[in-house]
Amino acid sequence: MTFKNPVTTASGCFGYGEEFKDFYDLGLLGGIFVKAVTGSNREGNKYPRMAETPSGMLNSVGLQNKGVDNFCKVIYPKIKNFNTEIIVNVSGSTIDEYVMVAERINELEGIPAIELNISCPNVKEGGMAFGVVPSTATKVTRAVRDVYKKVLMVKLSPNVTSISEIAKAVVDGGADVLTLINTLLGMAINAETQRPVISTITGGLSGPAIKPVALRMVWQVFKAVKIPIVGLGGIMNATDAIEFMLAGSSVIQVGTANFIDPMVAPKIIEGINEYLDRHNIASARDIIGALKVC
Amino acid sequence: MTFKNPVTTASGCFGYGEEFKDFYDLGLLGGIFVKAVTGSNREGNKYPRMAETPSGMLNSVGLQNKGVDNFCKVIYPKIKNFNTEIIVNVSGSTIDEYVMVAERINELEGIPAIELNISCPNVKEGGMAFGVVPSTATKVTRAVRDVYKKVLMVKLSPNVTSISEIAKAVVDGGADVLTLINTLLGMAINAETQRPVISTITGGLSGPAIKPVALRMVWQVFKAVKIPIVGLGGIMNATDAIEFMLAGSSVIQVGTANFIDPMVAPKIIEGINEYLDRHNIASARDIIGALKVC
Amino acid sequence: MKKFAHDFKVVTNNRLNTRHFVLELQAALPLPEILPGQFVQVLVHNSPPTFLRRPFSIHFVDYAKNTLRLLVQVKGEGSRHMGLLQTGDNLNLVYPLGNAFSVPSSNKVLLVGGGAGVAPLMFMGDYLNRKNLRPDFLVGFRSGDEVSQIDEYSKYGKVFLSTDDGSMGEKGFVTQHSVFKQTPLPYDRIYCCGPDAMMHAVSKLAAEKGVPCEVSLENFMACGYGVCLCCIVQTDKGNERTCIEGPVFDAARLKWQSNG
Amino acid sequence: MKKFAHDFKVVTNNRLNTRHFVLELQAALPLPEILPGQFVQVLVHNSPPTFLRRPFSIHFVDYAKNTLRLLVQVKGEGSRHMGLLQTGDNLNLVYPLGNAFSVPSSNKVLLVGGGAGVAPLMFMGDYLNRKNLRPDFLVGFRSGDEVSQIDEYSKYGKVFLSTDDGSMGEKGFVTQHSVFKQTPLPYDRIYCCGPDAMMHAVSKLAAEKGVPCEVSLENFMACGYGVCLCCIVQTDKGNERTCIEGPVFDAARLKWQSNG
Ligand SMILES: Cc1cc2nc3c(=O)[nH]c(=O)nc-3n(C[C@H](O)[C@H](O)[C@H](O)COP(=O)(O)OP(=O)(O)OC[C@H]3O[C@@H](n4cnc5c(N)ncnc54)[C@H](O)[C@@H]3O)c2cc1C
Ligand SMILES: Cc1cc2nc3c(=O)[nH]c(=O)nc-3n(C[C@H](O)[C@H](O)[C@H](O)COP(=O)(O)OP(=O)(O)OC[C@H]3O[C@@H](n4cnc5c(N)ncnc54)[C@H](O)[C@@H]3O)c2cc1C
Ligand SMILES: Cc1cc2nc3c(=O)[nH]c(=O)nc-3n(C[C@H](O)[C@H](O)[C@H](O)COP(=O)(O)O)c2cc1C
Ligand SMILES: Cc1cc2nc3c(=O)[nH]c(=O)nc-3n(C[C@H](O)[C@H](O)[C@H](O)COP(=O)(O)O)c2cc1C
Ligand code: FES
Ligand code: FES
Repeated sequence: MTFKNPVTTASGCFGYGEEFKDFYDLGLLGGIFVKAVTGSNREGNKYPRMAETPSGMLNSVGLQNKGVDNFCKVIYPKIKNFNTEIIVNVSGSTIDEYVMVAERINELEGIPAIELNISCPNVKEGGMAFGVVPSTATKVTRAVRDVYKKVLMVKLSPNVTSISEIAKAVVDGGADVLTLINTLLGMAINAETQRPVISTITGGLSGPAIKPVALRMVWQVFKAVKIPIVGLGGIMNATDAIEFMLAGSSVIQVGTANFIDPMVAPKIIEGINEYLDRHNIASARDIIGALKVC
Repeated sequence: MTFKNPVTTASGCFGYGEEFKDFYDLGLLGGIFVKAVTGSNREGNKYPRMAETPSGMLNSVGLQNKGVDNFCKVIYPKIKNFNTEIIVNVSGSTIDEYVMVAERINELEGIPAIELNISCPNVKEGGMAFGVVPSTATKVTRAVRDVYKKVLMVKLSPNVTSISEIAKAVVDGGADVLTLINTLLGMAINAETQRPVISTITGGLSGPAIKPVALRMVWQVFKAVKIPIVGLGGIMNATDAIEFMLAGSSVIQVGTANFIDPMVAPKIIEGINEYLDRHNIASARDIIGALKVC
Repeated sequence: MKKFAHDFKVVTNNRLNTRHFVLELQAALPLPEILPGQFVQVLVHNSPPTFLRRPFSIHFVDYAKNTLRLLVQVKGEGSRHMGLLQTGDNLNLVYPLGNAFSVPSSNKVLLVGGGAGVAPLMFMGDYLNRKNLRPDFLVGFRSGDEVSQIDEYSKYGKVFLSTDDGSMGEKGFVTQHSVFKQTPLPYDRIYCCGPDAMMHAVSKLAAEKGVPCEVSLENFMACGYGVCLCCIVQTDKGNERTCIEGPVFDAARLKWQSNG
Repeated sequence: MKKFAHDFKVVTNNRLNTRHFVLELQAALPLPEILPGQFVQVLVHNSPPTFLRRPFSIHFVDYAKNTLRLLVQVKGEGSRHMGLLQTGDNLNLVYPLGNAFSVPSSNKVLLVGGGAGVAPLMFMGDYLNRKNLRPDFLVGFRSGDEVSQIDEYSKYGKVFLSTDDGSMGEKGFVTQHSVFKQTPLPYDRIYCCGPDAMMHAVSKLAAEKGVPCEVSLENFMACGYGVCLCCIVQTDKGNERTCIEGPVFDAARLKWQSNG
């Protein structure tokens, strides 16, 4: 599959795209990674689900969604004709659930790829548990690979000792593309009430605060594996996006930044083009992994 | 050992304390964790060693110091009579080096404790390598425990899948106190020059950006082990310090904040006292681990 | 409905009292249609601790001057910083967001507000007047020195006043005001905005008296336009988004206990 | 030497040209003794991308007015934000930091500066005048429209001027200026501050001509007061801290190639 440009939007930060039609033409985007889809309806975690932190935020949404059946029947028909690539973020609590969802999405003609979310820190079972141990990461990837015939992306958790080890395990499982990073596990406390700010105590940290960690992981994985990388984590502007591409990302995702500026994704597309012009670089492809280290 | 108050300063962010005598009376502090000391002289990493990041910074100093012999003969006599606790941050590349340094520091009467740094991300061998694998974490702790007779603190790396597993491993090795966290491994890129900002490509992320991760780890470890915790990571003011105490820290360290405001540590001491007064809490001890989670 | 992210110019910043101020903001392009109950997401520039936008109800819309107003209570860094804005400064808003109060079919309407929660009621009063309806207002404040803009509200309808300490109007919470002592309540609908506890109390009272009640919630928000799922409230339909399905909800549909 | 972290009040903010401005800042308490070559660490309030302080040389000290001046070139967010400061605004400084230029024993002194690197030379000129010494200045700018404050420098000594494009003074870099064509060089000591490449070139030339040279480095700093070890420069003694052992170094002691 190809993207018309390297700028896409991150799962959980862009809904199913529909809300952003009120702001701009979605056809401008390279692609949209829609909100996590699970086997059946999930109410998600209790309110409050977020906390603001220095240059970032914690969330604990907990995969709220109406399930894959609803996705296929209600949501898919509304979004399949967006003039951009739609990738479904597939989540679950068991390998069977991941497989079941992937099988159903496999049938949808308008969806060229799935992004296997083995890195959600905000659900009790499943999610991140799969993504932090190499053997289970391989196992769930392989199980989905067996049933999913199109492009299989796997989204990695940064909450690990060695991201390249996990990346290799997922490549062993048959992934075509790696997405990194999901959120860092964090916590916020209200000193006045002496209580955690979010209902689940801990949640996922996103935003510019995590950019240095994300860039480092993209770089480490870029050196460790040969498949393409979708990079994200704190991208707020074109400069950030370019840094992720230099570190080895073929495509980038914009997540939390959508909350600060709903127009940010088109602005990043423009900014990358200006950068390429200014540096006399023919194509965005030419800066992928082009970091000069000596 | 006891501290006159819970506010101390973090290793690598306060030199040997001397520079801060130009700003305030060091006797105000609960304690000072001095810069890492290694077996012999280290020149550290090449310039540039730092990058500014959103709400934080990367550093890659690489344990520059003149070695333990110089510490004992030249530095110790100058600092031993500071009217506050002086704790030495002990680093090394091999277990033998850690042991050798600890043995030498053990002889210094005015030093009540060492902080074993098994978490420095900025040196090639040793440092963090010891701190991210439970078995080696136990091993180095035990080796030092055998020769060090006073209070043994061990400083943990946040770059791990399970901080509580590492914490338990270090407790097994005989640690008396745990310090957490050291820096998160990160990276910064200059998009214009297409080069890494710091000479070592990756470095250690500190400052408010990492506070949510640090708080989460303190809380997880507080629930997992029974020994006292020294908490740090992005503490900029009294509210942050109180959050770390609520999460389970008996003592807190102020690191990067010293660079933004050299007067910050005394201000935090004052702010904690105001908080305790305002909430009618008799002693700072009463808020340690007092987070209300139901 | 089309939404925008635009810079507005501060026309005036009027301090009402130590904790409240009103910003009048002018748009560069003609304002779209805005409904009472809707809100904006404010980008607090240059305040280092303020990463996310801050939601504020639309306090008033003046299409002739192409301005809208926000009534802001100083809570933390974001609102404090907004209080420092001066004439001519820029402020970026995402707007108009959320649903709106329903349009009542009769004159017999009570608008209940507490503290900064009165914000959307001014706009609602003006809106109802334009539809030839005159509501009653019941507004509560902490104490007399926070009472403000009563003359303004009076333009749009009769105003009942209460303060917690009794220093102006009737003493006590709005739910203790004599307006609510009437049986039956002479209203066909109540619209309420204020602190959670107040909205809960008002909606309970309204239910007891058999009067439909709408409340405007102030749940914490990340995006404000429906994509993050952080602002959810439990209703009879499960989790709904305060920023899209709300902020105005039929009080009878809410499961209050679980809300924060 | 005692150091302080204090709020200063902006007295004036004078734009010199599109890229440079001079801030005059007044202390609330009497200024301590400050030496030419020393610097301050500026806290850039309310600029979200600016986390660390920013180091700036002390451009001038006026003990009578209890003020000091900074000459600032706009580079990134921090300096841009400082350019927006207005009379009466506060700016927090940590000061005085670093060592200082040596005090020469003769009149035959050349102060060489390029761009914003001229900053400490004004203070040095004044300082030398008070010691009854009159230095020569050699100042280089990108082009004529960036040349500024020549009258000021002229008060303290003779001024030679060069611009890269030749639009004012001699054309070329300072090292190409006719001052340096003299043999032997009529100076006992050269003091230099500016871009790294310029300082390197000047120090090489000075070495060739056998004239001692001091340079003021602008290494990136986190703390500015000796504790972070981020600002190091390789010298004949190993790694030294630019903020404590410097910023002024005897050029002959530096290992240039490794510096950045
Ligand atoms: C739809 C809507 C309309 C609103 N209309 C108005 C209005 O018209 N006028 C008005 O004054 N206010 C209004 N508010 C409230 C307003 O948005 C907040 O007061 C404002 O965001 C506070 O920002 P701050 O930076 O000043 O304070 P902050 O420092 O952000 O917070 C103040 C307090 O709230 C707590 N807090 C903040 N975020 C969270 C969270 N995610 N979880 C738990 N606790 C948290 C903090 O701990 C702190 O005690 C409205 C809110 C909503 C959702
Ligand atoms: C002792 C001393 C005295 C100085 N005196 C003066 C003076 O009198 N006048 C003056 O105008 N300037 C002076 N400077 C330089 C001044 O400190 C910088 O120009 C200023 O800090 C830039 O801040 P900024 O936020 O505007 O730019 P930034 O956005 O911080 O940076 C501008 C550029 O520098 C690069 N950069 C920043 N930090 C790093 C880093 N750690 N590693 C690699 N690249 C980096 C960025 O990539 C960017 O291209 C002095 C510096 C020192 C150390
Ligand atoms: C509110 C919120 C909800 C999210 N939901 C999902 C999700 O459903 N699936 C997923 O893979 N990632 C989810 N994420 C993670 C983001 O896709 C992204 O990996 C992370 O936020 C880091 O990128 P950012 O810093 O650009 O936001 C969510 C993030 C946020 C902030
Ligand atoms: C410049 C710098 C140097 C550091 N050097 C050391 C060190 O020598 N030994 C050590 O254990 N930690 C070192 N650290 C880590 C800090 O002690 C601390 O663990 C970390 O910065 C997180 O705390 P903070 O966010 O409050 O700075 C260093 C940190 C910085 C920023
Ligand atoms: S605030 Fe994001 S969905 Fe409501
Ligand atoms: S800047 Fe910290 S030691 Fe020099």
